[in-house]
Amino acid sequence: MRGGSPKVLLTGALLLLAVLAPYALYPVFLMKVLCFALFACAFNLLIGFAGLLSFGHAAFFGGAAYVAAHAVKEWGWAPEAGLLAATAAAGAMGLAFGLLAIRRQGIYFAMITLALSQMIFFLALQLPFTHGEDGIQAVPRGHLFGLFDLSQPLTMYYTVLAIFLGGFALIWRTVHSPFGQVLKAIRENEPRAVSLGYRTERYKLLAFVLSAALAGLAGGTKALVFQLASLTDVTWQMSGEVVLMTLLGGMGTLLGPVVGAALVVTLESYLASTSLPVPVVIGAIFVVCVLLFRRGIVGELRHRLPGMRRRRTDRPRTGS
Amino acid sequence: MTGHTGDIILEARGLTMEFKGFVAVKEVNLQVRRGTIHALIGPNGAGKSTVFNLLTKFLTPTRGQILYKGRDITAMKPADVALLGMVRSFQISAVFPHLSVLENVRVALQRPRGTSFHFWKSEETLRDLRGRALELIEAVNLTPWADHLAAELPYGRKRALEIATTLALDPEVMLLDEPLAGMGHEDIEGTAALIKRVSADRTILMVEHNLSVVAHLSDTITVLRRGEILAEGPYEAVSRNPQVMEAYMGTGHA
Amino acid sequence: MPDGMRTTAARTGTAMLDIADLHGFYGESHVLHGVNIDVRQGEVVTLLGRNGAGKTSTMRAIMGIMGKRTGSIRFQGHELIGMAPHKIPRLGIGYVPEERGIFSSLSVDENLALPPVVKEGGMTVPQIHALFPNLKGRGATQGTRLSGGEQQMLAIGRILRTGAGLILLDEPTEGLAPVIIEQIGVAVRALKQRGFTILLVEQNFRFAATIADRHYVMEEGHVVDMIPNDQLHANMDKLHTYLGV
Amino acid sequence: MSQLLGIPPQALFGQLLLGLINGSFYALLSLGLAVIFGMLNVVNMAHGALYMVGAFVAWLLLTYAGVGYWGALVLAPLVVGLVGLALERTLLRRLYKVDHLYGLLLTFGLALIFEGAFRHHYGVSGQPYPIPDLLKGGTNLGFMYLPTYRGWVVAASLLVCLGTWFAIERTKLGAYLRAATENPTLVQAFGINVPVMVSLTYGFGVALAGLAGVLAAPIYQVSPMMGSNLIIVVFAVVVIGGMGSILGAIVTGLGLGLLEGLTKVFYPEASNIVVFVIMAVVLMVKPAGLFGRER
Amino acid sequence: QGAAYSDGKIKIGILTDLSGQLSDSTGQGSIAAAQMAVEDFGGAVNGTPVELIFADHQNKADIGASTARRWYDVDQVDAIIDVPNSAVALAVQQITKEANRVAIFSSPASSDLTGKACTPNGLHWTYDTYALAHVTAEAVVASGLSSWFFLTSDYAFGHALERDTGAVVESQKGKVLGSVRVPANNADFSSFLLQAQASPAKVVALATAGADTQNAIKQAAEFGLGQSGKNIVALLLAISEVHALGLSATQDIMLTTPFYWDMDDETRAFSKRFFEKRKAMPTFYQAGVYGAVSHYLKAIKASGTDAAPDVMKTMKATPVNDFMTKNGSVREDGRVLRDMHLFQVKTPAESKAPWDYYKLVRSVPADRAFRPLSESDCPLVKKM
Ligand SMILES: Nc1ncnc2c1ncn2[C@@H]1O[C@H](COP(=O)(O)OP(=O)(O)OP(=O)(O)O)[C@@H](O)[C@H]1O
Ligand SMILES: Nc1ncnc2c1ncn2[C@@H]1O[C@H](COP(=O)(O)OP(=O)(O)OP(=O)(O)O)[C@@H](O)[C@H]1O
Ligand SMILES: [Mg+2]
Ligand SMILES: [Mg+2]
Repeated sequence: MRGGSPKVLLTGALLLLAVLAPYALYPVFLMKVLCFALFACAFNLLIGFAGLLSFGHAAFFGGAAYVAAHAVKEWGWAPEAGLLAATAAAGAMGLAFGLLAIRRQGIYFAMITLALSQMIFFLALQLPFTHGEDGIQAVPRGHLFGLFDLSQPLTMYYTVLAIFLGGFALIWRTVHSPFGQVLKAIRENEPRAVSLGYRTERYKLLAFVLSAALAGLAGGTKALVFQLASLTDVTWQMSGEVVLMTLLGGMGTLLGPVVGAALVVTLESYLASTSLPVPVVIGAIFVVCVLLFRRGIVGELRHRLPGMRRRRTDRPRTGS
Repeated sequence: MTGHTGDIILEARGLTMEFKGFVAVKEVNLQVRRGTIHALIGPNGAGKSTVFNLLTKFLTPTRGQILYKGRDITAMKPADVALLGMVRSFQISAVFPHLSVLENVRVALQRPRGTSFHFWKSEETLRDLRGRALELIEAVNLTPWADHLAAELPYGRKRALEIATTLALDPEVMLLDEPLAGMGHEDIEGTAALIKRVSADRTILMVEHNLSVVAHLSDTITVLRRGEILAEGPYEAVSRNPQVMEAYMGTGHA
Repeated sequence: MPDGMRTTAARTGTAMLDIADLHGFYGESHVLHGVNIDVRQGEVVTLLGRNGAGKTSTMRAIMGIMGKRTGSIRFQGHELIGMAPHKIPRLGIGYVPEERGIFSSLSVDENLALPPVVKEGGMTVPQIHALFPNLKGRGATQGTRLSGGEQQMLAIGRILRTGAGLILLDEPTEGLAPVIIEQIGVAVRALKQRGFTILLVEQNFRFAATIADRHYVMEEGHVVDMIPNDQLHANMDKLHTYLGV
Repeated sequence: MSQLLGIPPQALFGQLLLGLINGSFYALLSLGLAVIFGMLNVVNMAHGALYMVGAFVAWLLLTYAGVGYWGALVLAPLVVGLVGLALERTLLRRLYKVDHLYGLLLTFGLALIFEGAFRHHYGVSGQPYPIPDLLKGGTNLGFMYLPTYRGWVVAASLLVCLGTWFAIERTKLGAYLRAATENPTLVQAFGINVPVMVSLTYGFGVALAGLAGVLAAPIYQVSPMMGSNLIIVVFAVVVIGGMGSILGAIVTGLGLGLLEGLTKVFYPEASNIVVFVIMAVVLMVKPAGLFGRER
Repeated sequence: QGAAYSDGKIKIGILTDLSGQLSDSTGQGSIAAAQMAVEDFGGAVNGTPVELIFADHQNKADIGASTARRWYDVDQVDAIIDVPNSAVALAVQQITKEANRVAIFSSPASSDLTGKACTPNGLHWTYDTYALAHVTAEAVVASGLSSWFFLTSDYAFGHALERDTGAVVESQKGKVLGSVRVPANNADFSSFLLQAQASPAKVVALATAGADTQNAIKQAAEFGLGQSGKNIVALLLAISEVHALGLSATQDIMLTTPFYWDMDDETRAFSKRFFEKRKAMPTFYQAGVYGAVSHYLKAIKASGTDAAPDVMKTMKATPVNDFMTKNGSVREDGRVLRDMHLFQVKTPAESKAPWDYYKLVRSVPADRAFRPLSESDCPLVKKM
C-alpha cells in the first residue's frame, strides 16, 4: 500500500511478531487477545468511524458464541461453517438492532442498544439451547476444512490469527473505501451529508451490521478457542469492557483497539492472581482515560509523534 | 440544463411552519424562476432559514406544498431532494472538519457514482475524481489548502469550501444560506463573482444580509418579515418599498 | 486593523462604562478588533452598524458570555474582564438579548420573575404592567406563546425589575410593528428620566435618533465613528456609507 | 397448580399494590437520573452505585455510629449528595465541553470503582439492616398482608417525587433550573451562578439515589451489587419516559412497576424483560419517549 | 521418594471466586482452608514441597478455562481444587481431562459434573444439586411436611433443584401444589412470596442461590410467611449467608448441608482454628476444600507419583476420613459419598453464642443421599 516505507516496515514487523509470538507466549492467551482485539476493532468501526456508541455489543459477541458453539457441538458442523453461522447470526441481530436504534443519536443510541442487548441476555439465560448459566461446554474444535486439526494449539493459533487478520483487513478496507469516506463524512457532519444526497441512515445501518457481524466472528472464534459459550460474553459489563479496550487504545485509530484489547486482557489475567480488586482497577483506568487520555494510547502516540500524523482523518468526533 | 429561463422550477404554496404554536413561516407563496438568482432577505428571525429548511425538507411544513419542477416534493426525505438536484448550504458553516479539503469535495463528487456502499472497494477507486475536485477547489481559490483538514481553514475559506462542495454535485438548484457571512472583503467579491459565474446554467436561491451583493447579484428579491412575505420584486422596487425600509433596511434614508 | 478612534466627548465626564481596546473571539474567529466605547451615567448611547459589525458581540463581551476576550471593560471602577459571568449582572448591569431569550418552559410570570433583583429602585410588577399593558393578564401563558413584540416587552420588563442601573438593549425594535416601536421609545425615554443608563444596539437609526444622546458606529469589529445626536443631520451622508442604506 | 390459573380479583389487587411499591422505587431512581440528564446532559451510570452507597451509609451509620433509620434517612442522602457534589466539581465538570458520551463513560468507570471497592471491603453477602421499630409489622388488608414498611416506602417516595416535581415545576429555584436547561448562558447573564447550580443539581440527583438506597436497605440485603442490576431497568424507565422529563420519569416509573407486577403473576419468566420490550415498542412509535421532547 | 514427582514440586491451584457472588462463602476462606490442609500435612509429600497458588476466576467461564489451561500447560499445576460456579467448573472439568491432571470440585453444585460431564480426572467433593434435593425433600417430608410450593430461580440450577426435589416429594407421597419461576437477579420477591402465601402448601422451598436466596428470605420475614404457617426451606444456603442475614430473618428455615461447625469435637477444633484466621466460621464449601486437599495429598503420598491416573485410582480406592467426613468414599464416576444433614435455623432466643445457628433435624446416610449409579448418565459407568 502507499504510505511510505515506515508503515510497511511497521506492518511487516508486527506480522512477524504475530507469527512468532506463540513460541514465546502462551498460545491460549494470545488467542484470547486476538479474539478481543477483533471484537474491539469491530466495535471501533462503529464508534471511531461512524460516531455511534453502542453499549450493547456484547449481544453480538456473546450471541454469536452461542450460535457457533451450538452449531459445532449439537449439529456437528465443521468449524468454518460454525463461524460463518455465528457471523451471519450476529449480522442479522445487528440488522434488527440497527433498524430500531439507528434513527437515534448519541446517548439515546447507546441506551437503546444497551436495552436491546439486555433482551439478548435474558434470551441467553432462558432459551434451552444455551443451557442457562452453565453455558455450552465441551465444544469440539474439529478440523478446519476437514484438514487441519484445531485441537493442536498452534494450528488453532494460526487459524485465529488468520481470522483476526482477515477481519482486520476487512475493517481496514472498509475504512479506506468509498463507503468509509461517506461514513466519516456522516460522522463529521450528518446534516451536511444529508444535504449532499446521502441517505445517512442506510450507511449507518450498514456500518452497524458490519460491526455486529465482525463482533460475531470474534465471538464465534472465542467459542472455538475456549470450547465454550457462556453468559459472561452477553452481559452488559462485557459491552462496557469493549468500550474500555477501544477507549484505552484509541478510538478511531486502526491499531488502537488491538493495543487496548491486549492491555485489558493482560491486565485481567494478571489481576486474577493478585488480591487487587479487579473492577476497581478497571474502573480507575476508565476514569483516567476519559479525563486525561481521551485519544487513547495509539491516538496519543500519533498525536505526539509528528511523523505519524500525516493525515488525521480518523479522529473521533468530539464536541456536541 | 436546457430548460429555458422564465419557467418556475421551485414553488412553495401556502407554506406554513409552526413550532409548538409559534408560527415561524406563515402562508408563504414563493416562486423561483429557472435560471435566476433569487434572494431571500429579512430581519433576523423572519423565517428565512426556516423556509430554506422547509424547501430542502430538513423540516416538514405544518401546511402547504412544495413543488420542484412541477413535482410535489412535500413528503420527500432531504437526501432524496438532494438526489433530484436541489442542494443547499448551511448558515453555520457546514464542512466535514476532519476530512481534507480535497476529501470534502470528493465526498460530494463520489455520490453520483453509486459505489458509496462498496465497503470492499479501495479508496483508490476514487482517484480519478481528484482532477475534477481540484478544478472545483481552484474555482474557489482554495488550491493552496487542498491537502489541509477543513478544520484548519479560516472561517471565510470554509464558506468557500462549502460552495465548492455544493457545486460538486452539479445541482440544478442551489440554495445558499448566507454564503458570504463571515467573509472578508476580498473574499466577498471573489465569491460573489463565483456565484454569478456558476449561476449561468442553474438556479440559485440565497439568503444574504450583504445588501450590496444582493443588489448586484439578484434578479428577484423576496422580503420576509415575521414569517410572511412583505414584498417581492427586483432590488430597485423592493428597496424603495417603505415597508421594507421600515422592517429591514431602516427608514433613515427616506 | 486600525484602532477605533477614541471619543473625546466621553472623556470629560466620569464614564460609568469604559471599554478600551476590546478584542473578542468565537472559537477560532476573531470578531472584535479593538473596540473603544464610553458611556456616562444617565446617558442613552446607541451602537449602529450593519449586520455582523460586532454590536451584539460587544454586548456579550460586556456580560462575559463570549468565548474569549481581551482588553479592558470597566464598570463603575470594576474591571469586568476576568470576572465570573454571574457576578457581572450583580454589579447592576441588565441585558436584554437580541433573540430576547424568553424561556419556553416558563410561564410569562415566571419569565418576568426570573432575573434576581440586584439593586434597590427597580420597577415593581404593576409598574411594568403599566408600562407594557400587553403583558397584563397574560401571566399564566407559556413564555414563547407571546407574539414577538410582547416577548420583546417581556424581555425588557424583566430586566427593569432587577434595578440594574445600566441596561444593554440589543435591537429592541427588531421585527416589531411601528406602534410597538413607538411604545418602546416612550419606555426608553421614561427610563432615562428615572436615571437609568442605556446602551442600545439599533439597526433602525431613525428610531435611535429619537432617543439617543450619542451614536457609535461599528464596522467589522471596531468603532469607526462617534456622532452626537445633535450632529446627526450634518453627518447623514457619512452614515449612509457606514450603514449601506 | 390450579390456583395460579384463575387468579381471584383480590390477589390481583395485592399484586398491583406490590407493583406500585416497586414502581415508586423506579420513580425515585429515575427521577434523579432525569434531573441529572435534564440539567447536565449526563447519563449518570453511577446512579445505581450511589443508590448502593446510600444503603451502605445507612448501615455504616447504624453499625459504627449508632445512628438509626430516621437519622440515616436524612444523613445518608446528604453524604451521597456531597459525594456527588465532589464528583461533579472534580471530574464531571471537565467533560462538559466534549461529547456527552464521555460523561456516560466516566460515570460507568465510577460505578465500577464504587461497587468494586465496597465489594472488596464488605464482601458480597451483604449486610442486614433491620426495619425500624416504628414500621415493623403489617396490616392484613383482607386480600393481602401489607407490611407497614412497604406502605411507608410508597408514601415516602411518592412524597419525595411530588415534592421534587413541585420544586422544579412550581418554584423560583425550579424556574432557574428549567431556564438554565434551555439557555444556561443567558441565565448566567442574569447573575445566577449556573456552574454552582449544576453542581447542586447533580448532588441533589444522586442524593435522591441515596435516599432510595436508605429506603431499600430494610427490604433488600445491603450489598455492593444491589444497584448494578436495578440500574439497567431504571435506564429503560427513563428512556421510555423521555430523557430529562421529570413527570415522565415519575409516571413511567409507577406505570412500569405496575406492568411488571402483572407480568410477575401471569408470566413471571418474562418479568425481567417486559420493560425492555415496552421500551422497544415505545421507541418505535415515539422515538423521544412518552413524555420527551424531540431534541 | 521425591524423584517420582514430575517437576520436583507438588503444585495445587485453588481456582475460586475472590470478587463475585460466591467470594464470601468460598474465596479467601477456601484458600485459607487449603493452606491449613497443606500445613497439617507438613508442607511436603515424601520430601517434595507442596506449593499452593490461587486465582480469581471472576465467575467467568473463559477466565476460569484459560487460567486452568495456563496452570496446566505453563505452571505445571498438578491439581485444581474448589471452583465455585458450575459453568466454570464444567469448563475446568473438560480441560483437566485433556491435560490429564486432577480436578477436585468442592464448591460447584451441578450434578452434571459426575453425570453426563463426568471424566476420569474429576472428583465432585462436597455436595451436589441432586443430594440437596433428595436429602431435603426426604427429610422434610419425613418430618410431616408434605405439601410444597417452589420459588425457583429461572435458570438451569433452579430448574434442576425443583425437578429433583419435586420428584422425591411426590415419590414420598407428598404433593407439589405450585411453583413460580423467578427471573435471575430479581431483587424483589414480594410478588412471588404473595403467590406462595396464597397457596395452601405448608412448605415454601427456595430453589435459588446467592443474593436471590438472601433477598427472598429477608422479604419472606417481612411479609410474615413464617407467622402464616409456612415452613421455609432453603435448598442451598451457606452459614455465611445465615450470618449475614441474621437470625431474626432466618429463624426456623430448614436447610441441608454436609457440614456445620458445631457437630462434634473434631469439627469444632477445625472451625476454631479456621475462625482464628478468618474471623468467621467455615462454610461447608471451605471445609470441603480442606478435605479435598488432604485427600489429594494422602493419595499422592500413597501412590508415590503425581501422575493423574494413578492418583485418581488411589483416591477412589481410599476411604475419605477427615474432621467433617466419616466413612466417605469416592465412586467410580468421581462422586464423593458422604452423610448429609438437615438443619433448622435457631430462633434468636435459642441461639446461645455467636455463630450458634443450627439445630440438627435429621441426618441422611451417604448411600441414600447421592444419586445412585444406576441412574447415572456418566459415560464412565458401565451399565449392565
Ligand atoms: N426548531 C424551532 N423551534 C421553535 N422555533 C423555531 C425553531 N426554528 C426556528 N424557530 C423560530 O422561527 C423563527 C424563524 O427562524 P429562522 O431561523 O427561519 O429565521 P431567519 O430569518 O433565518 O433568521 P436569521 O437571519 O437570523 O438566520 C424564529 O423566531 C425562530 O425562533
Ligand atoms: N456564536 C458565534 N460563533 C461564531 N461567530 C459568531 C458567533 N456569533 C456571531 N458571530 C460572528 O461575529 C460577527 C459579529 O456578530 P454580531 O452578532 O456581534 O454582529 P451584530 O453587529 O450584532 O449583527 P446583527 O445586526 O446581525 O445583530 C459576525 O461576523 C458573526 O457572524
Ligand atoms: Mg446583533
Ligand atoms: Mg509436579
